[in-house]
Amino acid sequence: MTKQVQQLDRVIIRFAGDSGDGMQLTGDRFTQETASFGNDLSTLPNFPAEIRAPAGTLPGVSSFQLHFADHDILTPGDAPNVLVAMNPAALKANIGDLPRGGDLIVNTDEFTRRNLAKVGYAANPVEDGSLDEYRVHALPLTSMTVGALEDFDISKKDAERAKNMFALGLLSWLYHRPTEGTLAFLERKFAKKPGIMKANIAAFQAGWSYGETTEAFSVQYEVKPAAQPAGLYRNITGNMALAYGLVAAGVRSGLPVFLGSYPITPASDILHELSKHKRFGVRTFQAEDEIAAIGAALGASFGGSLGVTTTSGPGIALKSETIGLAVATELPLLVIDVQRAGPSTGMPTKTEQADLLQVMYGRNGEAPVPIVAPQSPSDCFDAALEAARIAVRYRTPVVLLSDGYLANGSEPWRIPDVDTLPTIEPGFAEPGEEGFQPFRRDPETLARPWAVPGTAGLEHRIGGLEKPDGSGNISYDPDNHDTMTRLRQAKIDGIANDIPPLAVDDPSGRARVLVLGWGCTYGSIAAAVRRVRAAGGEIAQAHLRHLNPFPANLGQVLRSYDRVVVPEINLGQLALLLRGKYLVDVIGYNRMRGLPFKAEELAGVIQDVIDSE
Amino acid sequence: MTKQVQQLDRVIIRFAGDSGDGMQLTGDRFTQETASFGNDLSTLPNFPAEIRAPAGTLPGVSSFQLHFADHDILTPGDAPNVLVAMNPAALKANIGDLPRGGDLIVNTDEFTRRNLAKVGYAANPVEDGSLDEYRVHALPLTSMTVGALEDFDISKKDAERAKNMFALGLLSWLYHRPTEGTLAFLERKFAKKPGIMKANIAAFQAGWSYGETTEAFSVQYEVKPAAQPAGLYRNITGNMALAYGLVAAGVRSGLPVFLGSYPITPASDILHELSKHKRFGVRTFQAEDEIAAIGAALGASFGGSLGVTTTSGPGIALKSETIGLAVATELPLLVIDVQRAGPSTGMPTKTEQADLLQVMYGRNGEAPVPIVAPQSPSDCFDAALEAARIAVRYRTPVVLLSDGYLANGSEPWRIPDVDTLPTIEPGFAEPGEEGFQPFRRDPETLARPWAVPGTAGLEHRIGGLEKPDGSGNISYDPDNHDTMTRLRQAKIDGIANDIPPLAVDDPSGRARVLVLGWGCTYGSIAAAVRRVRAAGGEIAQAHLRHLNPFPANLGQVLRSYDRVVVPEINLGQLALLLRGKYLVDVIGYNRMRGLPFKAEELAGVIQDVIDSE
Amino acid sequence: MSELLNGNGALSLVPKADGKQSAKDFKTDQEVRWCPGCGDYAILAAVQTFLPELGLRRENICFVSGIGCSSRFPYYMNTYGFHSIHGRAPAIATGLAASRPDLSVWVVTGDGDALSIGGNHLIHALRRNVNLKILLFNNRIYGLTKGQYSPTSEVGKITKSTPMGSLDAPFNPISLALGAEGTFVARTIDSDRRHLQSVLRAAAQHNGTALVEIYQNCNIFNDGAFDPLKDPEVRDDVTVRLEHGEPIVFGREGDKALRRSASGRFEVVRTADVDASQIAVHDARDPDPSLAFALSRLDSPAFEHTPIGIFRQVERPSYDEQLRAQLAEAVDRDGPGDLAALLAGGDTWRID
Amino acid sequence: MSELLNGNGALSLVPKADGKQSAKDFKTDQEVRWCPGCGDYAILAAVQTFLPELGLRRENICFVSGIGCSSRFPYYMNTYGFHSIHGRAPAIATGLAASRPDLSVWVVTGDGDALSIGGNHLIHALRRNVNLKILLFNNRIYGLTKGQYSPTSEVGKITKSTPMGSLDAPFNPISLALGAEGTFVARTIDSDRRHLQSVLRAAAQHNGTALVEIYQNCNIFNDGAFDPLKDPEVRDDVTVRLEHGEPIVFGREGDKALRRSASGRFEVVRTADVDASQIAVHDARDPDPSLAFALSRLDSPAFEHTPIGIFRQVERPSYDEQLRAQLAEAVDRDGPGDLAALLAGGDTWRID
Ligand SMILES: Cc1ncc(C[n+]2csc(CCOP(=O)(O)OP(=O)(O)O)c2C)c(N)n1
Ligand SMILES: Cc1ncc(C[n+]2csc(CCOP(=O)(O)OP(=O)(O)O)c2C)c(N)n1
Ligand code: SF4
Ligand code: SF4
Ligand SMILES: [Mg+2]
Ligand SMILES: [Mg+2]
Repeated sequence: MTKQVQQLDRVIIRFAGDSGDGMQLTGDRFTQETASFGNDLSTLPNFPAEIRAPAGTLPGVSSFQLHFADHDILTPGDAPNVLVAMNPAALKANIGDLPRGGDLIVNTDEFTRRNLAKVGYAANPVEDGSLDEYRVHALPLTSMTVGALEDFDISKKDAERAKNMFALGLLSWLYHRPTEGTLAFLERKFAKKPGIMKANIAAFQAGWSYGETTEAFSVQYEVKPAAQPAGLYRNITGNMALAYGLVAAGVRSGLPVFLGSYPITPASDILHELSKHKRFGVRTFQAEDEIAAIGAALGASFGGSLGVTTTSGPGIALKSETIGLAVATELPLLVIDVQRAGPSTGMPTKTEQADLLQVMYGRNGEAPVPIVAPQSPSDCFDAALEAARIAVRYRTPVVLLSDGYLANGSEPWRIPDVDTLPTIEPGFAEPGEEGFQPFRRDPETLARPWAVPGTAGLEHRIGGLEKPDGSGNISYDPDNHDTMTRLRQAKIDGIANDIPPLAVDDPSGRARVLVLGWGCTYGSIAAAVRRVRAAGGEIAQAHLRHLNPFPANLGQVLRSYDRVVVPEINLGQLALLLRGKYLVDVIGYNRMRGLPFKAEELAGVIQDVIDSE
Repeated sequence: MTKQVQQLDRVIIRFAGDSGDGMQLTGDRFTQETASFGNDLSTLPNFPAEIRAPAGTLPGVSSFQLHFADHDILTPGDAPNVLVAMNPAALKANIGDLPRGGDLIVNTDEFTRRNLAKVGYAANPVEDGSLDEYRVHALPLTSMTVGALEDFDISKKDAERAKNMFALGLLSWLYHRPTEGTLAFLERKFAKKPGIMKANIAAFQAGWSYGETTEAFSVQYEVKPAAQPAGLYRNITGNMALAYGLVAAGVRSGLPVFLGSYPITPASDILHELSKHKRFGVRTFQAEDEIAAIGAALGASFGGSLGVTTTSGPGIALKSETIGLAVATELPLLVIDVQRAGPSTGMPTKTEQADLLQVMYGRNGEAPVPIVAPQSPSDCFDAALEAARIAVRYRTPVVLLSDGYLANGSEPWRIPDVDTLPTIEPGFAEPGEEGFQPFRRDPETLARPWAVPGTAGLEHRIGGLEKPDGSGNISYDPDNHDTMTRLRQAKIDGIANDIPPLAVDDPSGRARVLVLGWGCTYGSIAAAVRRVRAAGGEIAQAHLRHLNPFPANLGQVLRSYDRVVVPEINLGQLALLLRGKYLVDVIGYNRMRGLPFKAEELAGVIQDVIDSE
Repeated sequence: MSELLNGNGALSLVPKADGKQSAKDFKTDQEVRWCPGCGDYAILAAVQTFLPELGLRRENICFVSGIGCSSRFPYYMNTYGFHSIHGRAPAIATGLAASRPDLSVWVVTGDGDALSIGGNHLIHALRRNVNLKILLFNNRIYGLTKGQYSPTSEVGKITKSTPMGSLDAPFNPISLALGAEGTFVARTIDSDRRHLQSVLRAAAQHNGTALVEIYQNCNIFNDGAFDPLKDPEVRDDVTVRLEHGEPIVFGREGDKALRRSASGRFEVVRTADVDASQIAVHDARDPDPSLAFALSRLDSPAFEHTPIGIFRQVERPSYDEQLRAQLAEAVDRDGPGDLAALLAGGDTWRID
Repeated sequence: MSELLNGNGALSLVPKADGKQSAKDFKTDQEVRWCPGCGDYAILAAVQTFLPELGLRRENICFVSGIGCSSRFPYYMNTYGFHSIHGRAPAIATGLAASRPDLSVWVVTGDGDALSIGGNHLIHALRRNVNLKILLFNNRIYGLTKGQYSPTSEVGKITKSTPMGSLDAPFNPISLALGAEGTFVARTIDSDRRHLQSVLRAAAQHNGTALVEIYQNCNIFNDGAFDPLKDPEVRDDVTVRLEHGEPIVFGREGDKALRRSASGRFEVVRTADVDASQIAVHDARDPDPSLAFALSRLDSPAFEHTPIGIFRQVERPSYDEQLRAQLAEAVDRDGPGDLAALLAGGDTWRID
């Protein structure tokens, strides 16, 4: 049967099913196929906090959204064009997001009376006409899979489990995806269980063939590769990029990396990843708690390692006393906060940007720390290197603010040439200086010497008590304390001269409204800006990598626009800092839904501000 | 010998000596005598972090400054009129503060070659003319004391130890202080050591007689009692007033007080004091650490107690995760931060106001808490009651921000009539409500019900995970999270309607400059304002009790002045909040010397701003 | 004071229910969200079917937990409940128990929650002897965060965070609790409801802190961790059931026994080879915890002979009853607090 | 791996000093700021006079402390030093020791610092067996904060925070450390320099975490806490000196001894009344910590018979050497890390 092939410039697919249905894996594989095909893409996994919430229930629904296109894209997409719902719960939880006319693939085998009742469907929505506004493809995916695997010597349960591969095969056919990667992946993954391996491959191929042969699908789609800069690419999540950035920081500084960490969602994967890189001399230490984790990292820094600690918001709260100690002792330290929705335990698997003020101010006394934020999954790599650069150069703890969306989301990454990466100079104090002064500062950076144990003649003591500049002994002198407090602040403030000025994207130069963001909102904001511009609006965009100190030109940038819109997934934390520092009446746009902003939503907000001008 | 009697309106005395010399006790006794005489007064103890720093060294110097007057006064005074220096270290550490012409009493017995050398005096300053600009009374206090006690059956060491009582007797004579209180005190204190008791009394009387009989002092001074509102008075430190405020809050609410605390300077005395009040049903629990301390307090609150935790800045850092849990579970809790100089361990015995932003923002996620600050030692009583009122009424953790100066400083306190104290209504949820909803809010306060275990029919579960309003079950719904985050914020913001508007002291109504403060700076600011006004300047003054939320009229107040000066013992923390919220270009004045501001210094700052108008 | 202490311990002040209760009374409408097959289900059912036996008013029972799969427990109990933060449940429960003698307070925690981040609160609760019944669900893994090794994981464990194997020697929770002055220290297992409930019964009645370690299977991240103790083929051969006052004999046929060797150590002997008098008799009430400690060391990664049951159960006044006694004594001595008198205490003067 | 581990423990990788050292080499110009008469002085002097014996390069020695009077220690040692925050020294030192095998890392801490706020880090350091030598100055009081009771204060202690007496049973640091899987656990006393140094000597050479409890007099807030062990009249009668391989005999005339009773407990007997073969012989190397634990229980508030010396000293690979071995093994297996290869790993595609 020959099928019609329709060209699309972009597609958003959402796979949704039970936690046990393997939706994250399915999404990952489709993403890899898509990446290797050369589309630009962006992904959004969304899973419950429970390991395996009860089967068939709403809290148990797990989904994975993928946006891919023949041009560069910025977000995982606002709403799916295609929804794959593996059971009634997945349908119920996700159907609200599918626009009218969207494609809906449902696995009818799971639409049993019992499963429907579990999520409160009185009647079967596939049959009662309530889905009429969508293009419904009601398919018995499970039984087709089981049918296709009849001849395999595997249990019924294992056969049923392969239904996600059937679905993947079907979707791969539908969107013309290359399949070698997935076949190779299945071979690797099930290398030790050849029966299962073959069954999964067969299910995948059956799904593909089903698309090709059945009449259910009359159209096949094609999304051409995107024109992207030449280079070697891979798809990468934020946590992976961040971990690689840390390994790179170790290599480029010549410092051994020491990670002290206590597992916490959504930061744990950085620990997992780094624990694989012992070949790089990376030491990972799973501590008894967050305080021990940062303590060990700080101890390692004292010993001349690149000390790193990774956590999420609740862990930052626990680490705050030790961050203060790192400020007082002026040692390099990376503190990585993969933010999640709070307060308290909040919604561990959902994203938020509400730790900015915590990392800015959450310590006793005046204890300033630089703050750096990545703006996309792959950017976590560069942000980690930048944070390490600042930490080492200025002998200071630096906070890197990622979040759950960046951490688990992915995008294609052009793999950098290692030689082009920044080098980081530890600049250890040299042995033998007479009358060594552990707090004698470099006049340019105001940084103190980093004299590591083992260096003869530099024996010295540091600690959390106040000290006079120079000797570092204990001092309770009133004026000295004022001086030291200002010096510590001046050191951090001075970093503004060592970071690039804020770049503003204002193509026409005529925009009167600036939209300014930080962190994970970059993609949504940029996509919104495109929409506004496409509709003829003039809008300037800028995104902050450094939250403390701000780039030196920030005040001037803010003042050159009539209105400044600051979208944040919090109640206005950057807005407070901007208003407080520059007295500019920025307009916050704030929603805390545990999810990234939708481009459409932001475009509307921006347009409204432009229109109100 | 009859002596001339000179009338003074106010005097500032500083007692300074070795940590072992009993200067705090001497100062305390002089204060009590002065208080019972009816002067207004204010005190500033200043002691080293070490328990007994080595004798005779600069870090070992301990001092106590007392300001008393025949009119109401506000601060312990900028510079002493009289300095009592018990040894060379005390002289060296304090002489810089004594204005030319000031009275200086030195204990020459301690000015030995060895002691002089210890602090780097090449020659004896008492003899080399370097003290010529002061009125020096060089007295062999130790040997006079030992001489006076010759006939007593006590060791030489004990006799020498009584020298502080000799000094106290002398000063008491010099300033016409009543002595009964001190005699009674010594009887009580040494009740179990009658020999020592008698010796101390004899030393005290010898000091008095010495003043009366010797020619060394030709003038005696008199400072008349101050005209103060009628009532019963006592002298009280901030920590004591705070502890009493907590006991009172328990009595006035009918709630048993539960204090979970871990000792830390300068907060420990609240724990010590409360542990004495078991008769009031006050439970004190010395926990294994700060986290356990606040955890136990929160557990007690869950059980229907008034849960309280006391600490200083480093302890707040550790408690921050649990404060977030209290925000999420919406339980009443008092978190008392007696601030000290940071960052990190900093200068534990010195004061600072640099935890404001920590308590405001130092938690993951959006986790707002009300903040209340006392403005003088005795005001700690009222502030504690106010904090308890808010905590109970709004089911929220409340931070009470005291500091080391308020904690240890003292002033006369008119003891309130118990019946005039505010009552606090726990308003527990009543048993038997059908379908109890632990998160159904009071429409007026937005507070949730406080349903304590043991109440039949109200069994429910709370926790740190996000929940829908009403049921309090677990919810990951995106929109619900946005709603709940805003509700929690709105509840705290709404307290602005339940606190008095900010009162401004602007006698002429013509001032163009406002000086706005918070916390312990009240006395210094008010004294500075008096000076400015006395010199003909027009200046308005206001002081914030509530730091979060701000009083409803604050924006309007700020905007009605041309310039607003905000003096703070930090780098501008309130200033940031004011600028960020009201976009008013307030002028910060910031010094962090571990000490309260001097009135003169602030008067100069204020005058400069007025002049630049 | 000792009078005041008498009979004030444990449950004596907790009001009794009016009627008979059943397990259903303790179930909530919340969907239980553990993985199918998780050992937590069995423990939940055991607790729910056990509680009616205590006959306490439901509203006077509280479950406090930390964070972890196990710590979801309170949501499923129709009592008062507090799902707190990671590791802090003993601290929170301490405040609750120390201020409310009329409550039966239970702590539910995991091996990570109790022994990793919460280790300090646990050992201090034990030495203080607050009236808490701590159920430590030990699955030797971090379940909720998807499978990192825990402080009870065996050395060399390959997990997400230890791809080359974990390095740190695990805690033996029983040894740790005994070293921390615990007054009630026991171990049981999710799969043996009768045993589990017998231990709960004793724990509930204990005056002070009771630590109950419950071996719990996490079938997702550490499946089969306790299989030797569950496998009908071998379990009786390797499980040493401790009963106070009974000779310590085990093995399917009671064919193995413990004997004190000359050196003072316990050694496993064939029952048949020794005289009955030589077989060690378990004494959970021994004021000296040394023998209980020695028993705890029988446990080994290979499960050659794993003791379960109550290792130690001794009397020591609980923190909360002593605190109560101090409050009462203060009132006895000086009368109840009088606020006006307090405020007007110290040196005062009057201005008219 | 076992090869790699051999000889890599303890001090074998710490460079040796070129010349002879003296105590003076370890003194700083900082004024020592303890109260006159404080036991800390004696410990400082003992450490400073002991270190030259090790003959390590001074710059390869680090002292890490928490907060407390005792924790001021590093300021007075002319080595590298880190006066950190309350309770966290073991954590900080763990990072240092785990990343720097060429350092000799010492932790100085107090009973509050180590056992109250820092309890969790302490027990985890012990089970991990990181190369740390922890000197716990136990004065049974919070010195720096002016005298509140501590987790080692005896029950009923009247302090500023417990005017009616403290309620919680204290920890026995030795029992706790043994329950936490410590490999080297010892006790000594400030006033007996020879004994103190003999314990330091063994601790310094130990591969892994060594916990040395040092009874220390705080003459300001808890004066005389250990007087029975110091008073020349009685000390020999109540101090039980443990020596590995030696029969446990004590008393001025060696007139008392320890015997294992039939029940397995230690009992104090008159040496004259028993046969030499019945006297227990101390075995610090016993892999089973049970006997060491039983010895730790001899201690009592009344100091009737207080053991000092090395309770336990066994071999177990240290955390840091194992970590090093894993790093080396990873390189051995797959070669040193290649950043370009790492970044280009996984599924890649090229765009031209
Ligand atoms: C402060 C903090 N740190 C870390 C976490 C992440 N976390 C949640 S549960 C858990 C460990 C769970 O292990 P365990 O206590 O054994 O419980 P289980 O899930 O196995 O029942 C961790 C590390 C957290 N929620 N909060
Ligand atoms: C986070 C924190 N909490 C509390 C304190 C106050 N504090 C300092 S030392 C100390 C206890 C000291 O006792 P110990 O460890 O026994 O040392 P010692 O002074 O007796 O040598 C306390 C509670 C602090 N500095 N930091
Ligand atoms: S992850 Fe393990 S412990 Fe957690 S619910 Fe699943 S089976 Fe149970
Ligand atoms: S307070 Fe005690 S421990 Fe601290 S220095 Fe003084 S005597 Fe030593
Ligand atoms: Mg577990
Ligand atoms: Mg101590």
